[in-house]
Amino acid sequence: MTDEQLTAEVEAWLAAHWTGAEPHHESFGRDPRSVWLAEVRDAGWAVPRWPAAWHGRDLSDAQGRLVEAAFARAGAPGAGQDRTNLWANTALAHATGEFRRTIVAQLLAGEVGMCLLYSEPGAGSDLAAVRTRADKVEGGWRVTGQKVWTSGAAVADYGMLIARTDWDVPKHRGISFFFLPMKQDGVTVRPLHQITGEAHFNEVFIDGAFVPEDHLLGPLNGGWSVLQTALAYERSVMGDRARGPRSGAGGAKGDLALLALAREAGRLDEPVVRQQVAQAIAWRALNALNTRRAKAELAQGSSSAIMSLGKLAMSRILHEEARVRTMLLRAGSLLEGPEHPRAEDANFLALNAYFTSIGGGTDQIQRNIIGERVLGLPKEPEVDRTVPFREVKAG
Amino acid sequence: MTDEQLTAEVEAWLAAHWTGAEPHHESFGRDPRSVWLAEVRDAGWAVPRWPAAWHGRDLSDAQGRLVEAAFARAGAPGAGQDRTNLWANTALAHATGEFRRTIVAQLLAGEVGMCLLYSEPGAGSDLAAVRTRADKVEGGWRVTGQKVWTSGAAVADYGMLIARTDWDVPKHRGISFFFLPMKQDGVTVRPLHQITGEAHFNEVFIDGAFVPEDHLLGPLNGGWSVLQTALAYERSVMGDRARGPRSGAGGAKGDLALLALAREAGRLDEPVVRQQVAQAIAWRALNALNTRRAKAELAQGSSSAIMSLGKLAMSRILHEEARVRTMLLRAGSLLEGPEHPRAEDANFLALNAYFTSIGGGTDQIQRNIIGERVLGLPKEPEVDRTVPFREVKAG
Amino acid sequence: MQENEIAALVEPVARLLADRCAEADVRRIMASETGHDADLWRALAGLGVTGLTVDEAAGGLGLGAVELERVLEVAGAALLPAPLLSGAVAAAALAGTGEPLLAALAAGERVAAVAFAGALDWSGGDVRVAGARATGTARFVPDAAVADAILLVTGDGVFLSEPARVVPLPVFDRTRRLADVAFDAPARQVADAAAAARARDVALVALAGEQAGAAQRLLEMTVDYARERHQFGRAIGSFQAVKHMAADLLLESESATSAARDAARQVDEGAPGGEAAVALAAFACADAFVRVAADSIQMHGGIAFTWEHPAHLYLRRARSGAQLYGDSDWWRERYLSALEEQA
Amino acid sequence: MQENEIAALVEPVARLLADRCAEADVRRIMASETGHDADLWRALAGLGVTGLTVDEAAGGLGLGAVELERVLEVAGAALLPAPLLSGAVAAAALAGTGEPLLAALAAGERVAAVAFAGALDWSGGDVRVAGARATGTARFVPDAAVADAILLVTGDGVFLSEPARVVPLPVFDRTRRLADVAFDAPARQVADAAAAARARDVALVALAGEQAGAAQRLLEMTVDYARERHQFGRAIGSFQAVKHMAADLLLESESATSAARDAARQVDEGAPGGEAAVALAAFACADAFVRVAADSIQMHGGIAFTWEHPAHLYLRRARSGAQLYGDSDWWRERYLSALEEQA
Repeated sequence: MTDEQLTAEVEAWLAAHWTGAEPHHESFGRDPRSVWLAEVRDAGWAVPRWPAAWHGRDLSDAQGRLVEAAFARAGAPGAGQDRTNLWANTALAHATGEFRRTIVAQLLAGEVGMCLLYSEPGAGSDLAAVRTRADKVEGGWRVTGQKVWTSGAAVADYGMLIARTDWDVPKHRGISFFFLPMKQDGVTVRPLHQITGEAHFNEVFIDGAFVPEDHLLGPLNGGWSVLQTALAYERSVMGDRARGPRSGAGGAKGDLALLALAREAGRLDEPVVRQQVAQAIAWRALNALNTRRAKAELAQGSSSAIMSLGKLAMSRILHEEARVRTMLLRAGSLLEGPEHPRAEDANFLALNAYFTSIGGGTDQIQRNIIGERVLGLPKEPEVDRTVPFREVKAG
Repeated sequence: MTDEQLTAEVEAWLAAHWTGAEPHHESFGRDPRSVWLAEVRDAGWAVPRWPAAWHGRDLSDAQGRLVEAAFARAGAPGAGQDRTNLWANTALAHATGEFRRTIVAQLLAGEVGMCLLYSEPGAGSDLAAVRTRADKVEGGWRVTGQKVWTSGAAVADYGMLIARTDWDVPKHRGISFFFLPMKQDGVTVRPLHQITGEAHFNEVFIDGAFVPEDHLLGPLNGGWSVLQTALAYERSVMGDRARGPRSGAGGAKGDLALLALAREAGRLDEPVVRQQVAQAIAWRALNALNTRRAKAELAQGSSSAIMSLGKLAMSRILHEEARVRTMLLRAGSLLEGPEHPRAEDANFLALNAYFTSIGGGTDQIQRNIIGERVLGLPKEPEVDRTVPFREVKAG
Repeated sequence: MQENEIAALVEPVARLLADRCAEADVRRIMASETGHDADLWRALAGLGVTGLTVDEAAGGLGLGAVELERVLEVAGAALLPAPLLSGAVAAAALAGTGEPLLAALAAGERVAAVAFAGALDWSGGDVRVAGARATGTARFVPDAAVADAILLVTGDGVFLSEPARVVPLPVFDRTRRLADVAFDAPARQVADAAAAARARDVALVALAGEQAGAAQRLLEMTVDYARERHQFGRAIGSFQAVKHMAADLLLESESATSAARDAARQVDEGAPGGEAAVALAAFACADAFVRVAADSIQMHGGIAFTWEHPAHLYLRRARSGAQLYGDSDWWRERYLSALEEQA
Repeated sequence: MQENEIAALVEPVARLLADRCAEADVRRIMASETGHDADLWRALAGLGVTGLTVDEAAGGLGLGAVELERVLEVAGAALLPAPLLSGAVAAAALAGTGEPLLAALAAGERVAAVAFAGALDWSGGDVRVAGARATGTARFVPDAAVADAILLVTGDGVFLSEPARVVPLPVFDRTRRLADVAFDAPARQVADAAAAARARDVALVALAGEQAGAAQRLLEMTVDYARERHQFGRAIGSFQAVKHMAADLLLESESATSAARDAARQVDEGAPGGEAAVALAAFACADAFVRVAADSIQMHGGIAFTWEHPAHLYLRRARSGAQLYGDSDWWRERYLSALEEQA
């Protein structure tokens, strides 16, 4: 099929099915979005690069992008989940049997809510140190432990869980990866209040919750490599997840917000202010140029070292922008609340910058990754690499 | 003896012996400074806190300071070497027998020149990794290896040397400490040109040089602890050794040099300049306040955590001052040479700042020391601590 | 005072705060409407702390900036939410005046707030005192909403005037409440310009002391955590990334302590370099505390990104203190000006 | 040019420099009286490099800032001591004029230097062109002492004038010789203000490319050393203190590279955001190279404190480049002004 033919087919299908919104009218009792996503899935557009046996069309990556582009032009959601749907990709790659067939179909239609059960109070930077245990019982496992930094746990049907299934081998080798049913006794979800006062995350307390046999993904005790695949998806989008001002009253958007704020504060004529505003804007601009160059290099088929720098760069940008905003406001930054949106922004951003510099691996871990994987510097001696996990100091 | 009596005795002795200069007229054939220092030594003032059997007077530390103060008032050198003479203190503490008696007396009179033979091309931060070897022979040892960053090697009579005497034990346990006679075949001294173009240091090539039996200090293979004592002396003075501008044309001296330079450059009215000059001056001022507080705390008998911070602080100060100087001069800093003393200063200081941030232990090593010894943070895993040195990767 | 006397003065305050101003207490007071705990205040008064710098004739301890600074290091370490700094500044402003307010301050029976205005205003207010009348609004006045009396301190002197309106503000750092204070009433001058200048210096030294003390405490807490928290089979403090941050922060917090103490000494001695020393302490302590607070969160990792962890309380205090009495750029500029005058 | 064409252009230059401009060659040329190696220059001419941006009509390759920047990355990496940048700027200034000098530049037979003056002066000179006569002194002109012709580039246009005096200066970075050039002779205008502005942009982009390339190379050298040098039984690059510095420097050097290449593209396209892009490259590349050079010495330790080690040659180049065509504060200011005009 030529590119033109493919695009024509997608456009024809969309013209026949997409009314410009999800199909509210015909969806009594079902989530209208899921109804639409199921249609997309069944037509093969949800995962065009996947095999036909798995809702796909066996298209090349470039052709998949044509499908996505056609959907984007129409404003229709649901295409290209083979590139973006963490849950479905993980399930396809690692689930087995009937559960695999069911869950993949459900995930592509958005019929089940998901959350991540990775981090624990004692296992943050060092995920391989998880102490949540999954003990073998008849027909499955009983899980006990505590997870933190979970988004969406309160509404999730399943959690992607890492838990320890063997305590007598080194830490990376005794972990298994499960789809834990969340809606059962033994799973308690509590809001976790962040430094900003908001509660975007949860703590999840797991006390003897049951996971059926076939909800194990990958081999028993082979969970670490499943996790690595899943984390790779997450990292690739982390740079984009940093949030802007809470108030939404930032004036000019994007790169020039600081310029506008300095003008508004009547301080744009101060040389000291101008230097700092210029440097902060420059860092954001440089990161954008890096990203553009990385994408161009990737498009030419050469791997790019630059891609890994985005999160570290963004961390510096966000902390520095918050600092400059505070400097601009001076005593005005003492306030907070909706009546003081500029102060609210500066303070919120100063606190929330840690979401980027700590979340998803601290800046320090990120520098390790850049140093080791990009620059090829040797790893540190790993004291716990070969020790049975029981004997490792953790927490 | 009361403090008053002691001071009176020192003053009387000085009145009788010190003519306001070292005794040129009566010293044919001998270094006049040594003649004077020998007199001071023989009178017991060189090392007043040491035992009488070792040229001293068994005085307390406080009384020793009275002796030093009286000498300082008179402008006479040579007193208080029990506090300041690295070589003599090391020899007294660790040498033995007749050699101890001879060398201590000579060192107090400044009759022998000394140098340090510690660092090697492969052992900088990690001094315990020295590969210079001392092999046992009849009557002593034969030494072979290479040393770097040696001052005064060309005129020295002895070098304080660490060399490996056992290769089959972990690295700290196979090192011995020697007084190596420098004026022999087998010792070759070459100037080592620094980044600034100057040559304050030497490389020393040692090829089968002989050290007599009794020139071993401390036990055989016990050199590491001798070295630690010797290094403690050095560290305590390191902060003071940072050098100022080469040209000597710095205008105002000390803390306010940058202020004067900014005024001279006609830039003292620029707010951006003022902020940077103020911050650089502040760092120097804060370090001075820290030092003063540390001394006060030590004087009250409590140990001070602050003392260890001086070298790290000075490193930042020197790099930052060089940066500010450069910023002040702008294109003027492109030049060098005696006709351009301001540029010469800025460039020299920018290069020479590494003397402080690398020399005597890099800033990174210094942060380890502060973190571990002052803050009590645990050490890193030491991969080579228990391995025979032969098997250690070094260099 | 000698160092051992200072230690004897500070120690019971530290003990009281450990007992009555623990993190749970700070959070309770933060969450209260006024941000003020009258019981805690009485307990501080019982130790003489509320009268630390009040004239002995008025029942105070008659101590100087040196002692005040040391007590405020302890208060800062505990994030004490109480009008201690305001009271000490008021006492300095009223020193030797025999005003009856002094005795009430020493006894802890009344609470004072201080509004800097005119030439001493850093915060964009517009209060004027002219013809024995005060008009205009002083902005961001600490403790004004719980104060029984508000002193106006301007470049010309110290004044007492009944405020027309005190408007509590929603503040980022809820351990230090601020209010806008509007004046439109007769103002009585109670002290001269020299007293006003001294009150300004005392305010800065006191704030610097709080910041230095808070930085020390937070660094200790962080180092303790780095010793105990294990990741990758090792205490995180054994990693250079964490260890080296701690070393750098020690330099910051010790430098802040040195600066605050030196400024206090110079204020008491009325030394010629005093203005530079006060300016230096103002920006060095503010900057050091902000950096220690910011880096401490990073060193803790995720746990310090939670509301439940105290690190953000310190960051809030640090950010607010750095703007309360003029920002660091302003004080760096003043520092250089003072050095120019000396040179 | 497409990326693969650029690679084909750059590769032989890189090979030539690896062969003829190794560290020993740089040191030899540094130590020579003129700082110029005519043989090396001829070899570069043989590859067409001296005519890279010269019009095709005059025998050059007629390429743009994009290609020039990439070649200068390679030149910067090798610390090439040759009047390449000056020649390229001269070619830009003379583009389309048909001046006979162009052909001589392309062939490598003559060497040109460029003195920025008037509105384009960053270095405190006082050259004026009025009444078809140039007077005054241009300061810190690169390559002037070995140049056969010196172009005067002012806000009004491009001029040719016979210099009255060329005074070589003792320079900190001996890989780039500078001279003061005094004028007092008739000046002939050869191009307009637009050409002058473009020459200015080309100069900045070329310098930025040099800096980005040098930063990349030095970082590679430093990372190699950190992999190989062992202390405490481990490669020093396994210590976080070293590893994390390397990661931060990679961000600096990659950002510099992105900035230089983007500015080159915008100069060629005459895009509306061009002025901001050039200003951004000017300070971002200068600052990045200075930081990479400074931290690289620290990462090496003692060995890089020796004259024999090449690290200081890069630091000298970095410090000098950061002042040659206006300093970073100046360009940050220009960057913000350009953004204001866009906003």
